[in-house]
Amino acid sequence: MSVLDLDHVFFLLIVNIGIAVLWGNRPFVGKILTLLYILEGLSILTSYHVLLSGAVLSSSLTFTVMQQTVQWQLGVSGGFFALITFMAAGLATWFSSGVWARSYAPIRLLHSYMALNVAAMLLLLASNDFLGLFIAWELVSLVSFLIIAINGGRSAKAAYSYILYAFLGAMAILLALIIIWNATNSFSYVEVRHHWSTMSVNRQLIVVLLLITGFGIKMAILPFHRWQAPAYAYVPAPVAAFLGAISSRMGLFALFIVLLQVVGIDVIQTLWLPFEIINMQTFLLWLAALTLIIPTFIALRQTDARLLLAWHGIGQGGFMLLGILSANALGTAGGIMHVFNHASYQAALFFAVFSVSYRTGTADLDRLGGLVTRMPISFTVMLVGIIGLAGLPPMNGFVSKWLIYKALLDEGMPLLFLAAVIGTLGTILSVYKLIHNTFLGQLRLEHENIKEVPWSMSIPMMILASIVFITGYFPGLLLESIAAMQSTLGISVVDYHLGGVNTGKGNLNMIVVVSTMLMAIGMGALIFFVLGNPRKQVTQWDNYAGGHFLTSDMRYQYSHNFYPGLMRVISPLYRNTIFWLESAIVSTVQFMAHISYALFMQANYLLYLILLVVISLLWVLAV
Amino acid sequence: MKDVIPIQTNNTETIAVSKNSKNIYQQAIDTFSNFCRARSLFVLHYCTGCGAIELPPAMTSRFDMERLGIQPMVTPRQADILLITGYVSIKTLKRVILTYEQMQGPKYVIGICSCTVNGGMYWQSYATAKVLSEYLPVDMYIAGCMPRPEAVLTGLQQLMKKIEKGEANSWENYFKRYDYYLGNQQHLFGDTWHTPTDILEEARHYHLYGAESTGNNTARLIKYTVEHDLTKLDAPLREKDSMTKRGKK
Amino acid sequence: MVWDQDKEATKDNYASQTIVLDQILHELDTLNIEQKNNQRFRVDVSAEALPALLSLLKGRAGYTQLSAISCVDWEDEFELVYHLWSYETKVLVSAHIRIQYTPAVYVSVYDIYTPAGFFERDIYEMYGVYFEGSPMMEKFILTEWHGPAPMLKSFDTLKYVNDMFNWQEYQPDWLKEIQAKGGKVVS
Amino acid sequence: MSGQHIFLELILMPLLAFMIGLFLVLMMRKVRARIERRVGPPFLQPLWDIIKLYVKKMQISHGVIHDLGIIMLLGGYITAEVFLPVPGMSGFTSQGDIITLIYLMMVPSLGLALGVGQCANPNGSIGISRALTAMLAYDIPFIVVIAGACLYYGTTDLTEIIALQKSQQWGLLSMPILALAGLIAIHAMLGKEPFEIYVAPAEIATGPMVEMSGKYLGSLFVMQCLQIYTITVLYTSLFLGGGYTWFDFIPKLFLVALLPVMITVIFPRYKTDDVLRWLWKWPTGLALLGLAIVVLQG
Amino acid sequence: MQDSLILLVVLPLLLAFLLPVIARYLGNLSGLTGSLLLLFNILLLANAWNSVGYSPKVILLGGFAAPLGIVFYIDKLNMLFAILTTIIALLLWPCRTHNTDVREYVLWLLLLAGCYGVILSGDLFNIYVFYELLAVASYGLVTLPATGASYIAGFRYLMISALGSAFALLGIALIYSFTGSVNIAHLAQIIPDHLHHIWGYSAALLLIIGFGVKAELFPVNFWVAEVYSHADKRVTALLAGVVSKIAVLIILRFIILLFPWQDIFNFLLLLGIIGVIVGEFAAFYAQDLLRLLAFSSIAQSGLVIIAFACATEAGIMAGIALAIHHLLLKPALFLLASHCDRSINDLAGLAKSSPWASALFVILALSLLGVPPLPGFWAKLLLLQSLMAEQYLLLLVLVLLATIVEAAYLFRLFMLFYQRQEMPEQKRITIQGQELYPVITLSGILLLGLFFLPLFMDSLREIAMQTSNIEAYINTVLGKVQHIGEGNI
Repeated sequence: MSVLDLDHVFFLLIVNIGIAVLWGNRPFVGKILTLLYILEGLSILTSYHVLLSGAVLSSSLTFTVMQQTVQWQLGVSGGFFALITFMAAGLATWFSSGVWARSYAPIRLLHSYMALNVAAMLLLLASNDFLGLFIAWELVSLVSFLIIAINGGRSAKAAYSYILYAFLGAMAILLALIIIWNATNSFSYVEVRHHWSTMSVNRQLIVVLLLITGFGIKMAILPFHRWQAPAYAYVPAPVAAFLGAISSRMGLFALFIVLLQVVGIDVIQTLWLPFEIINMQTFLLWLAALTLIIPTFIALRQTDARLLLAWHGIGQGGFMLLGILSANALGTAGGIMHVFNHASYQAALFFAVFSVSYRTGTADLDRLGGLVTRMPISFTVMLVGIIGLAGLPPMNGFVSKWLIYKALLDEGMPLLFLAAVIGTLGTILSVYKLIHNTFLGQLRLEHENIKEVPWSMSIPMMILASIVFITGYFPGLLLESIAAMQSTLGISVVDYHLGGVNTGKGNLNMIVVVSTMLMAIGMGALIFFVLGNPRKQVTQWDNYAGGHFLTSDMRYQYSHNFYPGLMRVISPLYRNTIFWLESAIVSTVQFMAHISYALFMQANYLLYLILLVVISLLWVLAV
Repeated sequence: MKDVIPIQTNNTETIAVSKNSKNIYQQAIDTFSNFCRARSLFVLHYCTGCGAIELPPAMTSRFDMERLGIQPMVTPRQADILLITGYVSIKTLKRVILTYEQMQGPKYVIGICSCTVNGGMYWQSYATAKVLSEYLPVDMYIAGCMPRPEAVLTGLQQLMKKIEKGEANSWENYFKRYDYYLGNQQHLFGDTWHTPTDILEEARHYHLYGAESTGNNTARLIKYTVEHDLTKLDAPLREKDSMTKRGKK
Repeated sequence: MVWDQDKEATKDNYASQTIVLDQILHELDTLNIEQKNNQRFRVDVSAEALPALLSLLKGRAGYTQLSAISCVDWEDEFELVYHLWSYETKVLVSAHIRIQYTPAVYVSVYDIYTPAGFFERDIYEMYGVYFEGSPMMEKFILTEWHGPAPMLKSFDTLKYVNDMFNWQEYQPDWLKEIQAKGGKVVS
Repeated sequence: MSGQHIFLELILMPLLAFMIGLFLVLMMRKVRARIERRVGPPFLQPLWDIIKLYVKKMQISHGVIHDLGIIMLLGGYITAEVFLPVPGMSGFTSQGDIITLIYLMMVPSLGLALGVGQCANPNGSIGISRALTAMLAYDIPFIVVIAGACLYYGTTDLTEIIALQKSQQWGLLSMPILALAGLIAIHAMLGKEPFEIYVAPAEIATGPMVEMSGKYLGSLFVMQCLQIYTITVLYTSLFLGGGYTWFDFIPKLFLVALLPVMITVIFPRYKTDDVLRWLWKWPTGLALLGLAIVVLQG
Repeated sequence: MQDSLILLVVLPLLLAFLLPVIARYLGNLSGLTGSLLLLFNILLLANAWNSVGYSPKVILLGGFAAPLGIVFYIDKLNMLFAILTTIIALLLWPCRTHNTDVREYVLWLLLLAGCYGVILSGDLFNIYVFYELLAVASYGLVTLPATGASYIAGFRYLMISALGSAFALLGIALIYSFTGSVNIAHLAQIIPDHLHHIWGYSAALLLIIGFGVKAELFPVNFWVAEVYSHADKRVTALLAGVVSKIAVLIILRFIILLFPWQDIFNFLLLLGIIGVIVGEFAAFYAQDLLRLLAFSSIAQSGLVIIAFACATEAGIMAGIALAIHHLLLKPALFLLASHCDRSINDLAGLAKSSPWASALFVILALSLLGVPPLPGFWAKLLLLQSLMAEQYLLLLVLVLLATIVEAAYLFRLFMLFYQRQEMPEQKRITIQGQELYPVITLSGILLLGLFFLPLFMDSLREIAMQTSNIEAYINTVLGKVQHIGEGNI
C-alpha cells in the first residue's frame, strides 16, 4: 500500500461527515460509517512504520497569517492517539448501526456529530504549532458540546456547564499563547522551546499554570472535574463509550505535547511555586494523585452505573497524568499506555452497562441483579472490563499501572505510590459493586425472560474485550509505538520487549505472567473438575436462609449501600467543597450582572451625569 | 459409661452393596475416601431442643471433639453430620427437613436425646414428631434425657467406625426410599408439601434412583408440581402461603 | 432500716389506695369480692360488666398492667380470669367471669389493655374462644395444626397421638443382654 | 533453565507450597487448641478435611461463574507460588517483581468475590463487601511497608532483595519498625480473629463460604493453605532474608505464621469500621514512621 | 480626481432637499433615488481609492490655505470607513414599496451626509458641525416608529447627546482660545507640547466625552439599550454598526494627533474596560434579545476603544480590525433579531420554525465571541497581542473573562433556540426570505474575508502605519498648500 499521507485521511473524514449529515437516518448508513472509520484507521496503520521511524505524515492544509505558517502534520504521538480515536469511533458507530439505531430517534444527529468529533480530534492531533493547536482545540470543545447535548434535558444542562468550563480553559490557553507570542513572537513549537528561557521565571510559571488549567479542564483535573461525570453519563451508549474512551484524553495529548516537547520536563522540575513551597512537578503529581483518589471514592458512592463509570474516567485521567509527569522512562510509557488501555476497557464497560439498560430499561444498580444467567456475553465483557479497570494481571490495565508504580518507586516518591495504590483499591471496590449489583445475586422477577443483546451490539463489545486481553498479553505491541513517541519527544526511552519491560531492578514479562496464569487456571480446573465429584446446578431459591423458605416477594439480595462500614468511616470526608466554590462563582456573576443591568436602567441618568461632570470639574480645579 | 445407650434403628437396613462389583482401583479409592470421611467430620448441631447444651462441653478443652477431627460448622452446605438434639415439633420438623435436604451426601443424622427416639418426655403431645427416623434416615440415636458429652462422643466415635467400614450410607435411603419418607412427611404436612430442592431429580443425578424412590406419594407431588408449574421463577411467591400453612389432610 | 422505712411508706399509701379500691368495688353491685390475702383480691363479675370494671380499675385505681388472661374449660362453660396488677398498691386483682361454651365468643378488651391481644390470641388458638374486636385473631403458634383446639378437654390427645404417629421398637443391644440374664424393663 | 526444569518447577512449587501450607494450617489449629488447653486436631487433619470435601458425593453449584470463581481462586495462588523465591528453585521470579505479586494475590480474592456473587446469598455478598473493605484497610499499611522496603533496597525484584539481605543484614534488623508494621498488616491479610470480619460465623454464617459445599469448600481450604504460605514467604523474603536452605526457610515461615496466631486466639472480632479505623491508625502510622526513617537515611 | 470626493457630502444634502419635491412626482419610487445615489457614491469612492493609493490627499474647500480654510483630509483609513458606511447604508436602505414616508429618506440622507462629513473633514469645528448634523438626523430616525417607547428612548438619546455636544463645543472653544486655530494639522503641531497642562487635559476630556456619546463610551452610553431596542431595526443596525464606529474614528484621530499623552490613554483604557465588563454583565442579565444585542455592542465598542487607546501601530490595527468586524456583524444580528422583540424564553425552539435564521445567528454570534476559524478570532487575537505588547496584563485578563461571560449568555441563547419542543402556534416567528438578503450578504462578506485573510491583514497593517505617522498628516495638510482646481496629483 502506498504511503497515504494526511490528505487522504482528511478527505475520508469529509466524506464521513457528508454521508452522516445527508443520509444519517438510513438503516445501512451506520455500517458504511463504521467501515469508513476502520478504513481511516487502516490508512494510518499502513503508514505507521513511517511514523515509527520518526517521519511525519504531512498534509496540504496550511496557511500563513501574520508571518506565521500554520501547518498540519501527524507525528507518531498524533498517530497513536488517532488510532485510538478511530478504534473508539468505529466500534461506537458499529454499536449504534444495528438494532439499537431503531430505538434512538435522532440517529442522524448522532452520526453527524460523531463524524464531526472525529474530524476535529484528528485536526487537533495533527496540529504542530500553538495557533493550529488552539484552533483545533476550540473546534473540539464546540463539537463535543454538540455531542454531549444530544439527549436534551439533563445532558443539555451538563453540556452547558461543560461549554462554560471549556471556554474558561480556552481563554486560559489563549492568554498563555499571547504571553508566549510576546516573548518569542512565533507560535511554532521549535521556536518557542528555543526562546523559552528568555521569559522571566514567574512569567514561565504563569504560562505553565495557564496551559495546565486550559488543557486540564478537558481532562477534568481536580478543581475542574465537576462537569465531566454528568456530561459523560447521560448521553446515549455509543457517545458515552466514545467520550469516555478518548474525548477527555485530547487534553492529555495536548498537555503531553506542550509540557514534554515544548516546555520540557526539566524546566517544570526547576519551576517553583511562589514562596518556594513546592516545585511545579511535585505540585502537578499531587494534583494528579488527588484527581485519582477523590473521583474514584465519589464513584464508590454512586448508585447509577453510568455515573460510576464516568467518575472512574476522571480518576483514571489523573492516573495517566501521574504517569506522564513522573519524568521517568517507565512512567511516561505507563502514562501513555494507560490512555490506550483505559480507552479499550472504558468503552467496553460503557457498552456492557448500556446493553444492560437497553434490555432492562434501567442502569440503576439498586434495581438490577442476577442477570449473568440471562446475558452471559455482556457479563464476560464487563468482567474483562472491570479486571482491566481494576488493573489486575491478565488484562492490559495491569501493565500500565505496573509501569507507573515502578516509575514512582524508582523516582523515590513512596507517598505518591501509596496514593496511586489507594486509588486502585478504591477502583477495585467500586468495580466489584458494579458487577455484583448488575449481574450477580438474585435475578428479579421482571427480568426472568431477558435475552442477550443482538449481535450488532455484542460484537463490538467482544472485540474491545479481546483487545483488552491481547494488549495485556503482549504489551510490546503498544510499547513499540510509545518508545518511538518518547524518542520523537526527546525524553528517555523505555527498553521494551514483546512481553513487557526489563529494568535492572525488577522487570515484568507479561507473556510469562499470563501464560503461567492460564496454566495455573488450567491446573485449578483440572483439580476442581477431575478430582471432585460431578456437580449439580441448583435454582436460586435453594439457598441457605437459616431454615427459612425463600419466597420471591421478600427480595433476598444485598445491593444497596454496598460498603456500609467504609462509608461510615469516610463519609465525613465528602464535603464537596468544589461544588460550593462553583455555585459561589455563579451567584457572584449573576449578582454583578443584575447590578450592571440596573445601572443602565436608571431613570434619572441625567442627574448622575451632571453630578459626574461637576465632580470632575471640581477635581480638575482642585488639582 | 453406663448410661450410653447406642441403639440400632430398624428401618435403616441398607441394601448391602456387594463389595466385589467394582474394580480394584474403585475399591482402593472408596476405602481411602471412607478413611478420610471418618477422620474429618463437620457437625451442624441444629439446636431443636434442650439436648444442644451438651455439645459445647464436647468441643471445649475437657472433651475436645477436634482431636477426633470433628469441627462445628454453621451452614448445612458445609456440614456432614446433622445433630438433632431434643424434641422436634412439627413446625421445626419442616425446617429440619429443609436443612437436611440442603446438606451434601454422604451425610449423617444423629438423634440425640430420647425425644428423637420415641417421643421421649413429650410422647403424648399433639405437636411433636415422635419417631425421627420416619421423616429422615437417622444413622445413630444417642438416647438419654440429655446424654452427657461422653455419650455424645462415644456415639460419634461409633459413627466414625461405621463410616470407616463404609456402612453409614443411610443417606442414600432418603433418595432410594424417598416415597416412604415423603409419605410420612405428607401425612404430617399435607399433600402439597415440597421443599425447593428437587429430590427426585437429584436422585437421578447421583444415580441413587431406586425402585422405591417413587410411589403414589411422589406421584401426587409430581402432579401438583406440574399443575402449579413450580419451575417458574415466581413459583415460591405463588406458593408462599401453601408452604407454611400446608397440612390440610 | 432503709428497707423498713420504705415499707412504712407503702403501708400508709396502701391504706389510702384500698379505700379507693373499696369505693370502686362497691360501686358495681353485681360483683362479690373475696380477699385472699393483703395483696390478692378475687372478684367475680358478670361477663357484661367486665369491661367497665377493667376501665374503672385502670382509670381510677392505678391498675396499669393486665398481667395475663387465663381460661378454664369447665366443659359446659368457659371461665376467663383477668389478672390485674397495680405497681403502687402492689395488689393483684383477678377478675373471674364465666362465658357460655358454644358459641365460645367474648368481647376483646384490646382497646383497654393492648397486651390483651396476645393473651386473647393464645386462648383463641388453644381453646377456640373467639374475641371480637381483637386485631390479632389468626393462628400464630399452631400454624401447622388444623385440628380442633388442642387444650379443650373434649380433645383426647392420647387417642390423636396413637392414631397419628406410630412407635418404634426399642430393642437396644444392652437390653438384650440383661433380658438374657433374666432382667426386664419395669414399665 | 532448560524446558523440563521449568516444567518440573511449575509443578513442584505449587505442590510444595500446598504441603507447607497444610502444615502451617495444622500448626495454627494446634497452637489455637493448645492455648485453649485442648488436645488439638490429629497430625494430618487439614489434609483429611480437604480430601473428605473433595470426595463428597453431592456437589452443589450455583452456576458456571461459581465454578469459574473457584478455579480463578486456585489459579491465582498457583501463579503467585511460581513467582515466589524459594531456596533452590528460581521459577519465574526474574520475570515478575513484588508489585506483580501483590496484584497476583488480589486476583484470587476477586475470583472468590465473583463465585460468591453467583451464589446469590446476601450473607455471601455482605461477607465479600466486608472482605473488600478489609482489603482496603490492610493494604494501605502493607503498601507503605513494601514501598519502604523497595526504597531501602533500591529494587523491587525479590531475588535481588534476598541477595542484598544475604550480603548486608536482614531487613528485620535494618528496618525494625517497618517489619513490625508489616507483621500487623500480614496478620490482617490472613483474615485471622481480630480482623476476621468477613468470615463472621455468628453474624453472616461464614460470609463468603455460606454456599460453598464439597469441593468448593475444599478449594477454599486449599486456598487458605496457599495464602498462608504465600504471605509468609513474601514476609520472610522481605524482612528475614529469604531462605538460604530449606532447613532455615521453613522454621522462618512457621515463626512468621506463629506470631499472628498467638494474637488471634485471644482476641474477639472487631466491627468493620473499627477494623478500618484501627488498621489506618496504628500499623499505618508505624509504617509511615518506618518509611520516614528509610527516606531520611537516604 | 480626488476633489470629486466633496460630492460625497454635497450630493446627499442636495438630494435630501430635493426629495420632497421628487416624491410628489415619483411617489413610492423616491426611495430608489437614495439607493442610486449610494451606488454612485461607491463608484466615486472606488476610483478615488486607487488614486489616493500611496499618499494621503487634502482638499482645500474654497481654495483657502490650511490653517484658515476648511480642509478635507483623505487617507486610506477615511476612505475605508467611507466605503464601509456606504455599503452598509446601501444594504440597510429602507426600500419599501408601500406606505413610504419621504421624511425617513430625507433623514437617512442627512445622516449619511453627516457621516461622510465627519469621516473626511480635517477641521475640528467642521467635524463638530457634521457631528451635529449626524446627531439631529439620528434623533429623527430614532423616533420614526412613533411608539411611546421610541419617544422616550429618543428623548433620552437627545438629552445625553445634547450634553455631549455641549461638552464638545466647550472643548473646541477652549482649544481655540488657547491656540487660535481649529485646523487639526495645525493644532497637531501646537497642542502636544504647548497645551500639556491642565487646560489641555480638560479640553481633551471634554472632546472625548463629547464625541464619546455616539462611540458608546462608558459614562455616556445610557441611551444605547433603550434606543437600540425600540428604534426601527434598520436604524438601530446603522447606528450600532456605522455611526458608533465613526465616532470612535474621531476619538482615534484626536488621541493620535492632538492629545498623544499617556494619561489620556489610561483614561480611555479605563473607560473602555469598564464599558466592556459592564456591557457583558448587563447582556448576561438582559431578558430580551434586542437589549442583549445592544449591551453586547456596548461591550464590543468598548473593546475597539481599548484597542485604539493603546496608541501603538498594532493597537490601531487591532482597533480597525475589530471595528470592521463589528461594523459588518452587528447590523446582521440586529436584522435577524428584528422579529424577536419579546423575552428570551418565548424564543425557545426558534430553530424549528426558522432554521436558516437561527443557524446564521449562531455562526455570527460565534464569530462575535471569537471562536477561532471565524474572523472574530483574528480580530480579538490582534487586540490581545497589542495589549500584551503594552504589558497591560490585567486588561488582558479582564477582556478574556468578559469573553467567558459573553460565551455564557450566547450559549444560553443557542440552547434555547435548539430546544426540542415546538414553539406554540400563535407565537411562532418565521423570518421570511427577503429580509434575510442583507444578512446573507453581510455574513458572506465576513466569511469570504476568511479566505483572503493574509491579504486583508497586510492591507490593514499599511492603513495602521499610515494613520499613525503624524508628520505625514501635518505636512500633507500644511506643507504643500494646494488649491482646488490645480489638482496636481
